[in-house]
Amino acid sequence: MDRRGYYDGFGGAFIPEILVPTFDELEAAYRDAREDPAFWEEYKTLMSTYSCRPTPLTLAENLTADFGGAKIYIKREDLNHTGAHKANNVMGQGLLTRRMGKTRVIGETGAGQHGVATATMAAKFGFDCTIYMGEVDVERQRPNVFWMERMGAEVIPVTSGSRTLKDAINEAFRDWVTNMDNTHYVLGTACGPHPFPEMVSWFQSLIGIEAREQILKETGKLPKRAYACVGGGSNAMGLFSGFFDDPEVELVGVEAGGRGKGIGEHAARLAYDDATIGIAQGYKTYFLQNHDGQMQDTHSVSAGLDYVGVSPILAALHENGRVRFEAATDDEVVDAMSRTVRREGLIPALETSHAFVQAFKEVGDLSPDDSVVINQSGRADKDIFTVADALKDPKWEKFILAKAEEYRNLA
Amino acid sequence: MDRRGYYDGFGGAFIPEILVPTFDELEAAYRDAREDPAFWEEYKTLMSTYSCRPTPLTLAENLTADFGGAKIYIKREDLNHTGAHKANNVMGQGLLTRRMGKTRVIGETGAGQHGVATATMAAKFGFDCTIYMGEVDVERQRPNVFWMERMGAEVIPVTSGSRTLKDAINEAFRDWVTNMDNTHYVLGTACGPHPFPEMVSWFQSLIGIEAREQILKETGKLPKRAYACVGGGSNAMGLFSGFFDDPEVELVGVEAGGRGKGIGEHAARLAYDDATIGIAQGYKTYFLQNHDGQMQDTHSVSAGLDYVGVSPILAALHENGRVRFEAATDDEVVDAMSRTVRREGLIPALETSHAFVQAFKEVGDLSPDDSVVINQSGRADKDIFTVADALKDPKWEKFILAKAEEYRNLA
Amino acid sequence: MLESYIHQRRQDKDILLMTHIVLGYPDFDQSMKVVEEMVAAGVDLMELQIPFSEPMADGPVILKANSEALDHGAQVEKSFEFAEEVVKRFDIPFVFMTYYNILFKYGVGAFVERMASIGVQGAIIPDLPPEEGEEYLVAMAEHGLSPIHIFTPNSSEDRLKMLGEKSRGFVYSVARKGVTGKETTFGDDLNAYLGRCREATDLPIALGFGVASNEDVRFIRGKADIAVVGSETIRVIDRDGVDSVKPFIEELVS
Amino acid sequence: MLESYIHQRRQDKDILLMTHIVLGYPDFDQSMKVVEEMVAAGVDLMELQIPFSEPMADGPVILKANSEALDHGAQVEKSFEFAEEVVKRFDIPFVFMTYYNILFKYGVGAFVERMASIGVQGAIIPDLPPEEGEEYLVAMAEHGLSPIHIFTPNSSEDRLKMLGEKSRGFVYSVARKGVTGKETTFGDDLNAYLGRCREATDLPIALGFGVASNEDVRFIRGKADIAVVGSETIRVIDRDGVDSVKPFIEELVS
Ligand SMILES: Cc1ncc(COP(=O)(O)O)c(C=O)c1O
Ligand SMILES: Cc1ncc(COP(=O)(O)O)c(C=O)c1O
Repeated sequence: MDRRGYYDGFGGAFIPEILVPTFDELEAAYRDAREDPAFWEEYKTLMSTYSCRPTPLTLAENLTADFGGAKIYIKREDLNHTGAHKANNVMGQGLLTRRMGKTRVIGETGAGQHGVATATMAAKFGFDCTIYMGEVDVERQRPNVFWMERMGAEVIPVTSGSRTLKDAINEAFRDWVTNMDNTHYVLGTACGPHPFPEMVSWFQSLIGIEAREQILKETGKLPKRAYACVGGGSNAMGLFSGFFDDPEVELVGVEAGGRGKGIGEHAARLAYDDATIGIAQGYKTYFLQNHDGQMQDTHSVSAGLDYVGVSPILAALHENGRVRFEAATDDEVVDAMSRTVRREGLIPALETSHAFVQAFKEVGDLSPDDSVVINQSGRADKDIFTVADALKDPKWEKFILAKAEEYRNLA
Repeated sequence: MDRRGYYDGFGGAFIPEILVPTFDELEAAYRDAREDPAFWEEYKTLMSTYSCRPTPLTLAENLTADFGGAKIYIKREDLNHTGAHKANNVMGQGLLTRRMGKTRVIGETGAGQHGVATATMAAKFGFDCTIYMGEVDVERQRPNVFWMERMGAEVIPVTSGSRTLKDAINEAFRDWVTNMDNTHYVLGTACGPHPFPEMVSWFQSLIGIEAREQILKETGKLPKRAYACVGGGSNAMGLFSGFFDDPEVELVGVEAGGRGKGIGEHAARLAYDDATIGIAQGYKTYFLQNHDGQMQDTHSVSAGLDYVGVSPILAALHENGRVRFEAATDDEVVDAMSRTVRREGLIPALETSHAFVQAFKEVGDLSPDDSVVINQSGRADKDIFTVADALKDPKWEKFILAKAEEYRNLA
Repeated sequence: MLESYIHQRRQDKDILLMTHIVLGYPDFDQSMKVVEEMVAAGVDLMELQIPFSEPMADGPVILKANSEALDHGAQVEKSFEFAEEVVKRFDIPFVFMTYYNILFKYGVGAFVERMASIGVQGAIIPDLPPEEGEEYLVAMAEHGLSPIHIFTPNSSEDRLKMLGEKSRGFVYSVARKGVTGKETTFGDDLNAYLGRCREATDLPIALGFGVASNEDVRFIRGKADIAVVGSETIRVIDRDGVDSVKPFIEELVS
Repeated sequence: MLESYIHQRRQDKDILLMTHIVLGYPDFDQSMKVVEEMVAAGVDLMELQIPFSEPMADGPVILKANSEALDHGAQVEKSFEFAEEVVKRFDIPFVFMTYYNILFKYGVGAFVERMASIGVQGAIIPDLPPEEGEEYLVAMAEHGLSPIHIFTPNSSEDRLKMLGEKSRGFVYSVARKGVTGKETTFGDDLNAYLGRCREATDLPIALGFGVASNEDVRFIRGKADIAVVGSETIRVIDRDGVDSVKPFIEELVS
């Protein structure tokens, strides 16, 4: 191991000594795969036969008309198998796991999307699979838990700490330090110790590569802006990386503004100034922590953005100004989602809808000759319980009450 | 109007006099579109930018190994936007509706898939939308109802008759005979009066055209068999039509065997001999009816196959032996679904899983050099309540009970 | 002979009344009482609807009557027996109203022959356009029975003519779009439409859909030959019982 | 001087004992009592863990202790004050165990200086491999404090050597994979592994992870210099209370 994986001072690999050889092995396998063109071909073929890559770029005509500004194009990661961009990363790491000859995968999950994606990959590759999920999220995202279990994954509710994503990551590491010999930890976002941020971003780069080609083909020029929601940062890195060499394209990352500013109210590490630089979960970045360095509770209507840290690569892009970071509040998010569903028949996940909020605020200022791209990282089917609650849908509540009655009578 | 739309004596257009001009108009618009190559191009472009056509053909390696026979290829209609092949038909009729200058669409729905697809299309095209859905199905498929309403569609529970698909179709016609001036009835399957069976099959033919190209590219030869589940018959017609000119490809349609033979126990109109030829819902085909010609109740674990009639085109293909019809029982269906989820990470809808049942029974007899294609007409996210019940998942019940408690306390 | 009956009857009445019942609703005894009341009230002819499980062209009221009749066991055979009896007992013409599957399953030829043998004089099949009805039309002609087709406000002149030519006895003009049992506005549009119907055929014209009051009937006088009262009588019976039929009918034509 | 203390002490003891506590668990008064008991029981040196909200390398027992300590307000400042007091009161060496973010947020230089000023002699930072620890290592060297690195069964010879060279005072060999507080099998593999550790460094070797009984300690005798007891004491205290610490420790080394 040598010191590596730094981005303007963010990142690194702060790992327990026991995992050093495991990370050396992973790094080697990743480098090797990256230098092997056949690997990328195999990956692209898998994603185009098992999932439906390239995913379409959809012109949102009605929303464009509503705001009377730039044309709004939507990159449809929601059409991936399992319903989110998470599939890209997971399938890539699945190929790598097989390459390393390992037979078991573990993963953490917040929204459950990465858990479902990992369980799916494990079923397809024939790996054993254990998913760690914060107890809070297990309840918030029960439908995803249901499908993970159907796929043969063991879902372990994590009861320590804040019982959300960060604690699931800790538990996954605790599993890994014990079972590294046969187990690969499929980290779900562009965070964690090197090489995860770089590796996950590489697998997600498909999004940006496709989006850039597609928008050029569609409009003959580059978009003015590209929007993505930011949890750990993988879908944002995926889209943004396609435009890093195009300084004229403004990159906008949107974090969870929750109930607004103030520690504990949100999960905005870069857009608000409640976060400070620290080192946890194996890497250095901005964390929502207190003076002593203890991680603090976060809040978001979307489990997938409800996380204390952020990709070290995005932290660097924040410092050097290449990416602008904004935050969207829970209420804005539910509105933007409802609007998108109503006007376009598209169902962005709650996480995704954060990106839509910011785009809606700004596209009006741009010219109709221009375009913007929003990354629809996932679909909201999984969010039906959360959305129904947010919208206080009485019919849904009636239905659940009736279902419960039915179960009570069976019991 | 002249006598037309017959297939070896099945089909026709048994419509109320008031609708004759409406059908003449529809027939003309359809003919016109069909002769206009630009229309098909526009349709294909829409499906490749709004949905993700061409949908992939996935090799199910694990299932193939399990049965040790022909290679199992799966046509991934579940990756369509809104999660089923229904999107194809609906988007096509959407374009036609706009072409006819109408501003409102109505639709019937069983599983809710066609309802969601229609509501989605209406949102995208800016049409008003009313969906008729049997009261029974409204409860069976609440998540789909939830999304339809989010998209601005009015969902009307139909309380007459058996309160399932056929009654929803009657209600839709009752709406149409009143509002035909501004309204197009987006029929969801290859049934009903001419030109619906032919037109819906045309829009669904994308499936078979793509599948044929893909399997030839993949295996260098045609598949031995093609499997599809059969409700009204649209996904089956879509797949099968790609192979009509290939007599060496055996076409297998799988109906809902429910609890087994006997009127009222199933929805198998062709595989079992409980159905007789009749005329209802505007067309002539095999119906599950009694001696007097009164339609009888049907049963299936899958709302989408729970229908008394069947496409007149398939009835003809049954008579002339071009398509073999089988039935799968509820229990077999749940098993096949669980197996597919567990082994491939694919989540076929309950309707779809009927096709998997029959394929699983037979692929073992074929040679590993051969292949079969199964049409995965949709994904099962919508079925989570049904599947959870079928599998009696205690965690799911616990979750629902807790949710109900929460709502009760709010109230 | 249905047509001549109507012409004759029109000599001394400027508007005839055709009522409608769903056979076996709420049961056959009640149906019989209703027929008695109606005949006693002086209706000129009657429509007997054989229940069908998928009455696509009917509105809520008749839809409900159909399914309840079926729930109470209104088989086709019973409907024939009922019809046979009323034809014997009452000397007004009766016609069947039902959907095509009822004929088809019974056998179109056999069904028409049975009609003839028991003396039902015509039939209205709302889901059978002439283009699909060849076998039916031939059989009806053979037995000298009246196929009654439906005129609609949407129908072109040519189509109205064709429908008239394919019909015997009278034609059934629906006053508006939609299903049975909804409200109809009796106004200029209806006048114009009835004018078009008149031009298209020499057969007597029955006007149906939404005829519910004395005013409605008065409006029709002179513009059509027959006023058809359908759903409204069912509503009246459901509300006030069988005995209320006679006064209701008498009030209608008074 | 930590190293020389250990060598000296080993003259008259064939195995030394290092115990571990989580500062502020269940509260600081209890922690103080535990230290008193342990010193009285004759432990040779002690690990003071400053609680962290994300103790990635710790198992359930210490994890729980960390979060409860934090819930009861165990701030870093309080941990320093506590350490200062025990260093004054007891003349055995104390070392800190904590995660890197605690140092980083305090300021690595300031943290090390504070250690020096209060007399804490070394530190174990399980999530800080030497490659990431330059600033820390420099500061520790400047103040003559002992950075203690972790040997693991997975580490290569070269890496063990490197870790030894980067360490002062002693090295901490973990007996197995996994987190703290799980069972360890004391057998041939462990012997072989300890042999490899011995070859890699001249520093004293502390063996930790899963040391819980008199047999365990006896097994280690002659193969390592220090037996580390961590989670087990917390278990004992949670079960039998603070007073049970002394007898437990005495039994361990008897
Ligand atoms: C649909 C969706 N979008 C976005 C995210 C956030 O993750 P990331 O920032 O890594 O893209 C998640 C995480 O679960 C997700 O499910
Ligand atoms: C997923 C799915 N498959 C199949 C069907 C059956 O319809 P069809 O036979 O027209 O394909 C439905 C109907 O709702 C469906 O939702």
